[in-house]
Amino acid sequence: MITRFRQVEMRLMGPLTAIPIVLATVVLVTIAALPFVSAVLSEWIRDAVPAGLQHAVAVTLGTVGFVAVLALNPIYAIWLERKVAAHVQDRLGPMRVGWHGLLQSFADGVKLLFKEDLVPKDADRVLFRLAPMVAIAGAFAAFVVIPWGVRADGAVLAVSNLNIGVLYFIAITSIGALSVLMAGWGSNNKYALYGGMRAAAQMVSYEIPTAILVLVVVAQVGSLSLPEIVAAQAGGFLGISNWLVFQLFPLNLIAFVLFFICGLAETNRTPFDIPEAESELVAGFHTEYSGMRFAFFFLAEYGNMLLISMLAALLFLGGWVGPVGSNPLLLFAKAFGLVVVQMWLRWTLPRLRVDQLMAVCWKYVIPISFFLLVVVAVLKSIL
Amino acid sequence: MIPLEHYLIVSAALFSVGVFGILTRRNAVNVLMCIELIFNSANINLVAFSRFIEGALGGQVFALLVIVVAACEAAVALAIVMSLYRITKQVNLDKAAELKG
Amino acid sequence: MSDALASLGRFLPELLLMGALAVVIVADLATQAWSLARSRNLLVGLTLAGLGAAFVASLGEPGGGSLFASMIADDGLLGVLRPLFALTAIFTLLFSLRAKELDGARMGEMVALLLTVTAALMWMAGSVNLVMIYLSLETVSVASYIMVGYRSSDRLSNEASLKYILFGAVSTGVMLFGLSLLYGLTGTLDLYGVRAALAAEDAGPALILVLLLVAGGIGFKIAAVPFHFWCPDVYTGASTPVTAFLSVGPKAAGFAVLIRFFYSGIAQPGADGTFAAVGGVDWQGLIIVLAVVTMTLGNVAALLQTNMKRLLAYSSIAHAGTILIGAAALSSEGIGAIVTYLVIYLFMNLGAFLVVILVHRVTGTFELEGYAGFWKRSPLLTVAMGIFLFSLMGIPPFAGFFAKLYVFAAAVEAELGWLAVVGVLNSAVAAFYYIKVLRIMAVDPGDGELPALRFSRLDGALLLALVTPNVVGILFGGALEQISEIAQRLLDLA
Amino acid sequence: MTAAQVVFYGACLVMLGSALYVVLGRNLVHCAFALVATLVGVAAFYVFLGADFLAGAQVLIYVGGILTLLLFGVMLTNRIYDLKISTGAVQVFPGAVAAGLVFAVLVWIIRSVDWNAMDTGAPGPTSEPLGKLLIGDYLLPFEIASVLLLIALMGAAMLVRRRTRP
Repeated sequence: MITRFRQVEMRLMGPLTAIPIVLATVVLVTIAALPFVSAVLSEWIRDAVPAGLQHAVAVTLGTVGFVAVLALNPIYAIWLERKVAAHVQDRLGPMRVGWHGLLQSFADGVKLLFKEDLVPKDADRVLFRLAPMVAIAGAFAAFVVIPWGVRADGAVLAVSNLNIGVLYFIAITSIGALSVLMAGWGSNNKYALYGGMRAAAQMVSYEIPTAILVLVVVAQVGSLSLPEIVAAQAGGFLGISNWLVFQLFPLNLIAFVLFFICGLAETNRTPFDIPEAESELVAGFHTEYSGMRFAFFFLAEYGNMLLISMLAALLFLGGWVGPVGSNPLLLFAKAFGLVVVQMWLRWTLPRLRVDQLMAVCWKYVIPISFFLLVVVAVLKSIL
Repeated sequence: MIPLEHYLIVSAALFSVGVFGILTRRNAVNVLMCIELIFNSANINLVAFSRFIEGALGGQVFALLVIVVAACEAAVALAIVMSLYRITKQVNLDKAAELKG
Repeated sequence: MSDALASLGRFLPELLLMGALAVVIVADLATQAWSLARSRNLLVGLTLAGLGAAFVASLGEPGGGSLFASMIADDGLLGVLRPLFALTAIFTLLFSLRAKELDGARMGEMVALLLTVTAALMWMAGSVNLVMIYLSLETVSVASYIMVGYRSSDRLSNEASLKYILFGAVSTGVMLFGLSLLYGLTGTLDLYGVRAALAAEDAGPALILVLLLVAGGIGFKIAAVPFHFWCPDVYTGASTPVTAFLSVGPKAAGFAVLIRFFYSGIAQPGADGTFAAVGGVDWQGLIIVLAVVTMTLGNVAALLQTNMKRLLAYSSIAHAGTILIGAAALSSEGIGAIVTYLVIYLFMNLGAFLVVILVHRVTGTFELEGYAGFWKRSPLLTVAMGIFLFSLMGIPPFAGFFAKLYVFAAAVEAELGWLAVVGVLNSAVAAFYYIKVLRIMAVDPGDGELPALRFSRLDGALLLALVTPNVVGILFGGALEQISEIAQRLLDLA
Repeated sequence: MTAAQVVFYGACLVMLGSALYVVLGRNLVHCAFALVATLVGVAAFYVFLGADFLAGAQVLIYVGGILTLLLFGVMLTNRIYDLKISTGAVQVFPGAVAAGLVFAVLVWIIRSVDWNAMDTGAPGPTSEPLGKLLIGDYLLPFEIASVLLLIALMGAAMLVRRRTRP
């Protein structure tokens, strides 16, 4: 019976597997061709859209584009994570649904969609419903300032090219702390509340070194604008020797590693996933969530992972510039490389204790960051 | 273009709301929130004047420093609230009346 | 940049204090493992050295002009008040060694706070820019809040601190709103620029509103009625050395800000040392009302007190009212009188608090009944208290008399004779409660046979240091004249 | 009405509405989250006034820092299972009259003053000139602010540390 069922399943899934593969290919090609696509689109907007609406249409198109990428991101990232986890643990991971389980995430998504929408009886309904929305809004809003590349005519491919891009990014990520507090309090569950408060304390604490390390970069480049930071890293030997991570060896390398650690902590990833430590707190702030609301938190978490990886790539790894010139796909490759590193770490390292987590931040990361900032500033003014 | 008066009136409204809260609320943390409203109303004034009257950034520097001060004050105030709460188990100002003013 | 570097040389007292702050913080961390007494001695020694150095560095004639791009006026007012603040902090530190409330407490944070607040008082006294006024005032306030709540396991201390911070934050917030409106009216943050702008164009009712709002912030710092509600509670809840500090340091700095804001910001100096209000608002009436109400309410409320610290709290409110008479005179003599008063007030008020600390050490109470029969236990302490209280009363030949004399003379000079009469009448009322304390100490029989009091050498030295200036006030006449003159002559009214 | 005006008055409504909720709401946690909306509204004002750096700082420090602190304050000083934290507001009517009076006076004064407002145009990126002012003319306030931060950090840590009497 089971064999028979599997046969039907395989027959059904075989062709469907093409969907994620084709989808991924289309997205990647679009990203690679983005400078060209964008130039064509903006020309079309200039010609076909009335003058008053041009800006609105451009922003809408950009928003739709990056929301599409962000919505697709977790589907692949979750599959990837399960595969990485499995291989670290000498297993195969999802294999049933589609080729090497490629359709697993789609299936899970459908399941989550149809799950009953539960709100605990004594929960604070307003906050409980609001929390996932704030979480996802915070994660997505930060992407607005992330530039993906530059066009041939020098225009920056970002929904909004703010000249205080880095500051905006740091500011908006602090909204995440609010959403977990909302979820923790709104659930009216002690595990959720503890998890929420731990998460908020952790995010707020690690925001400090993150900001300082960003300043290390800003001090060297002399700009808060992300495209300018990337532009400063172009050229050099093989197109990579000007990447900031290789400058002032080993200062920037340390800064990069610390930044990545802070990123892990801010997104509550292992070894810093104390807020949702299964063995202590059930599932932390999202203990009481299910169905789509739970999926929203998931979406936000994977969005944040990608965000922090993209930012690390932009600040330290040259963003979209590299050995093959300048292309948005390079940024994506670097960012996804860092995402894989995050997954790898998650399934390799044990979890820290709460006090260790805070000690790492306040006793080591912050002082070292300050030291780096001072040294870099001094060196910059001497050289 | 939004005229200066509109900013000022909104800030005055925010100030009045803060004053109302300080007069009527009795929870220490809530009073702190109302104080933040007052700080923000002053900051709106400062930034608006900096743009419309001075034409330089003096007001913005002032506003930035006010934000810093607000952070310090909030941190110290909440530390005191916590400390008091540990002793008395409540933060209602009417009941914190061992000392009669 | 070069301006900043040039200013640093004339900023030595503050720099020394900040250096001492850094040293003390590191020393506190490095000596965590030491025994309490040992680390305490080290920290107090380091702090004393820093404060002493700042005191010495702050003596001498001020250079005139302004520092740090017109942020601080390096004038006579600052020149006189800088050593006063350093001295207050030194006394406070020594008091805290003898205060029973602070026995066994770690001193690391206390000395750090004391150093910070001393420097901040100096910044406050020198501020001639709205940003500086606000920021230094807040620094003093935040440090004071923490000092009041220092005994964090004590309920009274915490309640006092909470009331203080909520009241303080509201008053400074209201003041900030006023400052922001003033900035809008004049388009500048510089106090002299404010005066120039107001002299050019009347501001009308808007300026009245600004003055009322700003008076809230300054009134809070000098504990003037109706912004005094925090004062008795905070004085009672804080440990006595901190109370003593608050009653002298921030009050003096508050008066400095008041002088700067009203005399440099919204008044024009005339030819014969008088000032005329600018901006179309005659604010003299505001100060007069504040002075009368503050004096009267402080004194009447003090009559009803049975707790020594509350009594001194209301007495300090009343003194603030008396000093305000000097501010209402609108003359440079008035400024001189205020500064003289503040200098003398330091010695008499700190002296009274020292006695309170020493009495609390043996009786463990601040209630007035605890003072009964002290004449038998320690005639010396009773006599010292008598001198401090007579001085506070304003009885000749003690220094307090001259303080009041200058203020009243300035008022009479400014044709405000009736205000001086109100002040004298108030002093008469004040005599009642001061004498009540003395009567309890000297006449009331204590219960039973209590052992005689023994002083440590430090107590003796402190008493001597505080009694002397009060007793020989009359000999100090010349020195006082000089202080007053420096404050007036070099008040930079550019 | 242009799009900018619509956004501006929308921000006003959100800001004042949420501010009113802060002072009228029964549930303290909701009040704190309403304050978020107010603060973000103020940040929007800064954007309108061309103060881009300040808007970022507002969200970063106020929403990310102060608000989180306040929320911790609310959540830690009330029993965890007790969701309804009512703050019995007293003297609502006299309070409203007083606040209304304050508002009336302020509006009267704002309208009576001739502000001589000149629009100097959006000042462009402000982070660089602000930074230069902070290490130039406003060097001393800037340094004082750092001392203030240091002392507040130390003091707050000291106050909440549980003390064991020796």
